[in-house]
Amino acid sequence: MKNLQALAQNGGGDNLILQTTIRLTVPFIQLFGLYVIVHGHYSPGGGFQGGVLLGAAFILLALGYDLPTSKRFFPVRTNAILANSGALIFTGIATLCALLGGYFLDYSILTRLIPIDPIEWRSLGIFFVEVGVGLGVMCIMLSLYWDMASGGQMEEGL
Amino acid sequence: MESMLGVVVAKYNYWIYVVLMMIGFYAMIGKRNLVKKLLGMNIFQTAIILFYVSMGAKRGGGIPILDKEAALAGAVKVAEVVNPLPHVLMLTAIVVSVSVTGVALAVLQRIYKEYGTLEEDEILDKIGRS
Amino acid sequence: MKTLALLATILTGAILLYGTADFAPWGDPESPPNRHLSRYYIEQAVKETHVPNLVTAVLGDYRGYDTMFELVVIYCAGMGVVAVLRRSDS
Amino acid sequence: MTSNLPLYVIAAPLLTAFVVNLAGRFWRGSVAILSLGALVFSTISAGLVLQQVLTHGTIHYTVGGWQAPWGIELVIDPLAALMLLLISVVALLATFSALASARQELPGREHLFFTLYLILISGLLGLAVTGDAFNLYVLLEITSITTYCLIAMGKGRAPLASFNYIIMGTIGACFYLLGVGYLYMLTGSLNMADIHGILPGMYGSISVATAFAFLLVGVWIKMAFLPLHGWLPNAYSLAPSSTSVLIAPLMTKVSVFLMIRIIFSIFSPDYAFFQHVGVQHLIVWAAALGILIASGLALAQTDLKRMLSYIIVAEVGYMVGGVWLANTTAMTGAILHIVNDALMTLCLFLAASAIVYRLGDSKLASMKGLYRRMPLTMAAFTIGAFSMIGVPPTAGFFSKWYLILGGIQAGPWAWVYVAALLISSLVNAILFFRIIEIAYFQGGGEHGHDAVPRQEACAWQLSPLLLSAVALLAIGMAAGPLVEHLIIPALPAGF
Repeated sequence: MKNLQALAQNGGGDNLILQTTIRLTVPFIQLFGLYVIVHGHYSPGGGFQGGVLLGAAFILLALGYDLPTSKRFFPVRTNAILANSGALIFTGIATLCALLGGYFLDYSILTRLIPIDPIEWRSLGIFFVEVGVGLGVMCIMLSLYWDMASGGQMEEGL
Repeated sequence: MESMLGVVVAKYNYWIYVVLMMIGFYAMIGKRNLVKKLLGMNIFQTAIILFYVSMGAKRGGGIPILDKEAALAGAVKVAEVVNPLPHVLMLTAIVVSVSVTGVALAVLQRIYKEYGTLEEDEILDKIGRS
Repeated sequence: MKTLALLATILTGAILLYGTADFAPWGDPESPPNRHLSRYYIEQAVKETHVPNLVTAVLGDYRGYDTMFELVVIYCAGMGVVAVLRRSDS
Repeated sequence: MTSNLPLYVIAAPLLTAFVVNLAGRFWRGSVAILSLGALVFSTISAGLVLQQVLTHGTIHYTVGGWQAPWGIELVIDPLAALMLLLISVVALLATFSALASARQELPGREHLFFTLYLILISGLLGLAVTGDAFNLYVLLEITSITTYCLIAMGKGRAPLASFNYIIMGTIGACFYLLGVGYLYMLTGSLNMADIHGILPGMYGSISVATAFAFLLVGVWIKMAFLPLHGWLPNAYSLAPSSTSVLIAPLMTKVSVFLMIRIIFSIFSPDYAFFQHVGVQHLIVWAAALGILIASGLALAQTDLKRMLSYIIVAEVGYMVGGVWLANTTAMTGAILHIVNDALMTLCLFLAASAIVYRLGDSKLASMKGLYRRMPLTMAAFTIGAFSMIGVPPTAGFFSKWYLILGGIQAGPWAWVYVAALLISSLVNAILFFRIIEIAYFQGGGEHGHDAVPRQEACAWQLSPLLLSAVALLAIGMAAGPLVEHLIIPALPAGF
């Protein structure tokens, strides 16, 4: 008992069971997150829900281990760049539609790039957009957790 | 009296949402603790989400995910599918509410660093003294 | 202060409840929201977008403009929290 | 197939915001180039859109190619186009100053600041053109969230002011959302024009009245109409100066515009103004009371930015009252006052920002001898102040003139509003002459002219300030043609 308290005080009170469980479940959570994004056309799901799941996987890492570990798996700079690219994918596709001569966000005009059925392009356009949303939401969720848990210091989490 | 009861039963969803919303609204304007205000805000927004989702309900309606072949053939019965629009709107509203909560929590952390407390009265005391 | 807040709350709630007088009862398939726009979405959305999940179809295409700003909202929250809290951002 | 120009106006700052965030991490200089480039593009496009709208009539833009009630529609009528141009011009001018202040106040966080700043501008531009009730809510929240963050980036009490704003702002937005929900429940539609078409059949309904009330209260909280103004003075005066130069001129004016949109595009003037005359009178009287109280509170302030914030609250009363007087003259005055007030507030806040940049604070007491220290800044400040008072050659005089004429035209019940307007002008005169007295006659006298070295604000802050002052004079000189060619066509239909 004394030993455990000393461990906890030194910050070494890591829980082996917890960490192993997280290590095992994180890949499956990520896989499920990807499934939710990709399968949003046919089942409940979509970019936001899947993005939150992907973000939760990294947050779980930060909770079970510590904040630096999650930063090692997902560096801060990569996070910021991916969050911006997620937002840029959405707005970029929207603007691309306008630049190609259609309306803003009119995915069917993208047939001028790759000639497939315009209605199929609508379905595909929604998919691309959802990927952008998922990317953005994942990064923002993790970034929100980092800042909240460490009070902006980014050194140690909860 | 009976008719009053009938009205309440026919529209009980509105009663539930209004009561929930009043709880949140009171917490937002009546409580003196900043975190409680924030929680009240969340209850308020949840009540509105409840209101919207209950608008799209249909007796005997199923989920708004159709069979693609049937839908392309025009064989979908409108009465059997609930209204998808409120769900779409509330997805947006949920995200907005999450964002506002996030920003508010960050601001609260700044306030706590500045004053060492989240009780409004104590903060006002400290401002008044300085 | 607390009494005032309570009064304001009860007043708002009463107005909101009173305002539901002309609403259709719960779950009525013929209420205006279930009749006007939603009928078009249910009948046409799959034909026009080839997406069986109506919520995704409306979210991503018919109301894609909203969804774009929705992503921007959460992006703002993320960047805003970094701007407000984080000191060591390089 | 209409051109995509109106959407490029909104999309340019939005796309640039993300690029600024990425590029600003690697090279600080890119922030200024990119933001200014995007805003110049928006301003030019907005000018072209206005010209197009004035010659060819209202543009209906369907986003995604979906027809009106099914998809989201942007409606660019002359008033919306005017707002587009006004917002982009004010934002462009404010950005010059914000670039300089941000470098001083928020070193190392400029790229984050300007990301939020550009998204805020994009949201305001979007608010001006949207024709969809729910889309308006989303954009309202975008402008709110960015504003919360931009205010909370300040020092000291700024986060507390920001938190109060978060609570009030969320109540406002939620009330608006409730109003939209009630309308959706009654009509089953979210498109403003569609709702406008369905509603007349049920104008007697209590539910419609409830929806109208909640929409209005929601927008009133956002614009700090007097009993609901509690959050504004702290938020605007404690925010970093780089923030307040943008939000002070634009937020309240855009909210007034939204009120006009709600009254005219969702409901109809007949319903809003004339169905219950008592309500109309009550709101005008509330506006008058608001003007008086806010002017009185402004008198009690000892800080320049705080004083200006209370003047903004008073100006909101001018515009709300002007709209609810419900005659053409007052409406002309209200719309002209939206334009003028945005420029006047911009001019005054730019001057305040330049003063803070040099002096470190904006207390009235520390402004002694400022005319010798910063002559050009104070000259521009004086023009802004004269315009705020309503001295004839400046822009402010003409909008007040129209508002007072409208008040007289409305009938004897509106005399309170006219009186409040005149008294508030008098109070403004006292306020600004007090500052001019401190800055011109006090201090530096006993040491001779060389005691205070001449120390003008930097060129980044001075040039937009002088430009806005010149704009105030120019609008004043050209008020007649301006009203005839721009404001009268911009009056909402049905009037």
